[in-house]
Amino acid sequence: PLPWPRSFLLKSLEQVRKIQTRNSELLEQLCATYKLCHPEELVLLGHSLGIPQAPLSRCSIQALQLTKCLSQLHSGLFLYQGLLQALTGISPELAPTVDMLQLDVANFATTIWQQMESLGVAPTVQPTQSTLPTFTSAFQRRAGGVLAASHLQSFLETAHCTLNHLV
Amino acid sequence: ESCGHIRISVPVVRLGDPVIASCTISPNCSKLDQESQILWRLQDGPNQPGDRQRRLPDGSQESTITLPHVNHTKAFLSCLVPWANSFQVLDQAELQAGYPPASPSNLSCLMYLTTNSLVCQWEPGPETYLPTNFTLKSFRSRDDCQYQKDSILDCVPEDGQNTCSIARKHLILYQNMVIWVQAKNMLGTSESPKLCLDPMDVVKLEPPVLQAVDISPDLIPYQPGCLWLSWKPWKPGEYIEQECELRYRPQLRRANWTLVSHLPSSEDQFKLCGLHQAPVYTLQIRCIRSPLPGLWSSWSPGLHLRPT
Amino acid sequence: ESCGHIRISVPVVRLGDPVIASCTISPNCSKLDQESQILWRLQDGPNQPGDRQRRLPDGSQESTITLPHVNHTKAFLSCLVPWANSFQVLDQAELQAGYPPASPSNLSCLMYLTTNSLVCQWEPGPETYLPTNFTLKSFRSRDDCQYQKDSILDCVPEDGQNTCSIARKHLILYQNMVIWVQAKNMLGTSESPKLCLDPMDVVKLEPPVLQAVDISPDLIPYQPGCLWLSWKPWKPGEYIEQECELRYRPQLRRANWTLVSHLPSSEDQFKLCGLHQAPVYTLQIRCIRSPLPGLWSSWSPGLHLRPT
Repeated sequence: PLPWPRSFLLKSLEQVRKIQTRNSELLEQLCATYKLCHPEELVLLGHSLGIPQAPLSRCSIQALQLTKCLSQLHSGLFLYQGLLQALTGISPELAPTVDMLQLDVANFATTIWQQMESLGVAPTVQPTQSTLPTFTSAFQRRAGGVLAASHLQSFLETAHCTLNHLV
Repeated sequence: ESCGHIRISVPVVRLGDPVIASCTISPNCSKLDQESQILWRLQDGPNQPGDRQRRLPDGSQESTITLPHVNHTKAFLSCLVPWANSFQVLDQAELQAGYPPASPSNLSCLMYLTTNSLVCQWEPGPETYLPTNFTLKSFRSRDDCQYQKDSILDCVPEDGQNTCSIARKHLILYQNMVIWVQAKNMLGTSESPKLCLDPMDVVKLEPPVLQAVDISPDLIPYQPGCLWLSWKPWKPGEYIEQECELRYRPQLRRANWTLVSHLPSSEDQFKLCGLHQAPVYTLQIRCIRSPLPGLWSSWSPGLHLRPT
Repeated sequence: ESCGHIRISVPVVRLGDPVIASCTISPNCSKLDQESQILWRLQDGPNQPGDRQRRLPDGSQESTITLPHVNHTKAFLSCLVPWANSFQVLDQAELQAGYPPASPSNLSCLMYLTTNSLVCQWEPGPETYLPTNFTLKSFRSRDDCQYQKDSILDCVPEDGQNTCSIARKHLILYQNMVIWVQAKNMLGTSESPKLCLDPMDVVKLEPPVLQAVDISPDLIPYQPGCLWLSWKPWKPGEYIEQECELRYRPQLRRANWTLVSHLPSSEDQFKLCGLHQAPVYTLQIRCIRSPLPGLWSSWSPGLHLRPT
């Protein structure tokens, strides 16, 4: 498959860094405000709430498949944009960070989608959001947010490695 | 369905009061070892067991804990269980502590003719540590403010401000209105004493502009130690009948003011003589609505003049 | 039913253009002497008769006047009749004159990372003397800005401002968008040339903070005429890969800058030597997004240091 153009790689790397910076701000705020500082302590809750984790298997350096990696990147970003939706309305203090994060994630998904279109590998129809977990308490919504943000952070870590490897 | 659920006696308590919380783990929470000890964590404090843990008839485990004195104004209480070599947070409750609002005090209002609004301010009283809403309430009354003629108007101050501005369209000038402040939070409600006032009786009047008048010698024979002054009432309040006061003193250390009272609010040529104590005198004027009730304006800025 | 009625050819004309107006007095206007001469008055000018007055088939009287050159940007034209020993104004029309808007020029935009908004400004062009609305229009496009992907967004500036701020939620970063300004008044519409830009390519970058680094002599052997510097990228833009430039000069009259290019955006210990011309040197740094396109930040404030 066609190699990814350098400007796409550089822009994507910048977007990854931008989202990582804001995402760690969000995790810090969730820790400072709600004392939810250890995502590993919420694994059980995550299972019961059904918080999904987006796969990036086709982007790992060892098993890199460019086209499939692009579509995994796009679907993952699309999923996290939806999951972050769960965080809106948690508190006025968090809202600005969450809103900006969602926009940055959505814009990065657009960059990926446009690249897929340029390479002629974009599906004809944009993906639709799968059913998102529902939260029955403020705590569940906060815990869901911490899990979504920490999954997003590791998702971005992998993406950063791949993009760095390719640039 | 999530495994654990916290219930608290009261989510908002007075600072220092106790709180009792219970955390229940449902039996159908498959992933958990049903016999595990339920632990509690306040904020990011140590994990500590509850006062008592028991199995309920339906098979669920329930731990109860009493926090004798809540001294965080805002804190998160988590319920955990050991899991693998870490812990799992099952639920988290938000605790708030503070005080019910004291009665707001020193309520006072001024009518501003420039903005045509009645601005009231008050002292909120001691910190309550809880989100507390202040509302300036008012209704139109008859002369003695004994009974309510209109519906109550709520004036909600901007965030955190202890002042509120009632717009002209909500005011009926020359009629008495009853005004007070209500403070409300999760622990209670309080009200300030009620004011009974007509907005026009609390007009914030500005002083006239005091000016020296040059009297040409050929008009009036020269007289040493005299000054001629003129003043006009402040434009926005010129329809208000006022009475004014002039004060003057020589520019000397520890000089006292001399007061001239019951002056009209407009004067083209006011003669002041007997000013021999110093080369320069400082003069100021202020006015008050009169004979109708009103508030003194501030003194005008000092005018420094050389008597003849 | 009012007695007189004015009709104008065009209520808004170009300055200097003519205007034709007619005033008709209906026959059933009882109080008026049907034969009276209809008069005209522009603003508070003299009453003057029309060019022509005639009786219409339905019995009403019609006077017509041509104002050859309207040179008031805003004026009132009244239609009167003599009455008793005065005049009666029967109707009045508002006349406006000015110019159609020229194309707004020098449209430029900057993306502010602190407010997360794209702020564009432009020059409105010469005064039109008419209420003129400026609207900043934009739509998302693909790489070459040839065709429109989204609906057009209208950004309406605050009154009289020639700048408008597009909020983050309306922006798709890293995608090209087409931006232009439209000016519209009663006499016409004009548009600025279109810009095609990705907001991230016009980020308003701030320079790093340049600092001196104290190097303890036992760590690094003493070297005369040297300085150690450190800098970190501006926090809001730290995710942007940048390249920086340092300039320095001795504090002497007419000293020239020396430039050090292609520096990284973050440096803990940067050694600068050969500084023997003066006891104190002034240093500044600026950065630009690189290798992706961007704009130079301003120079950092001057740092005045004493070389070893």
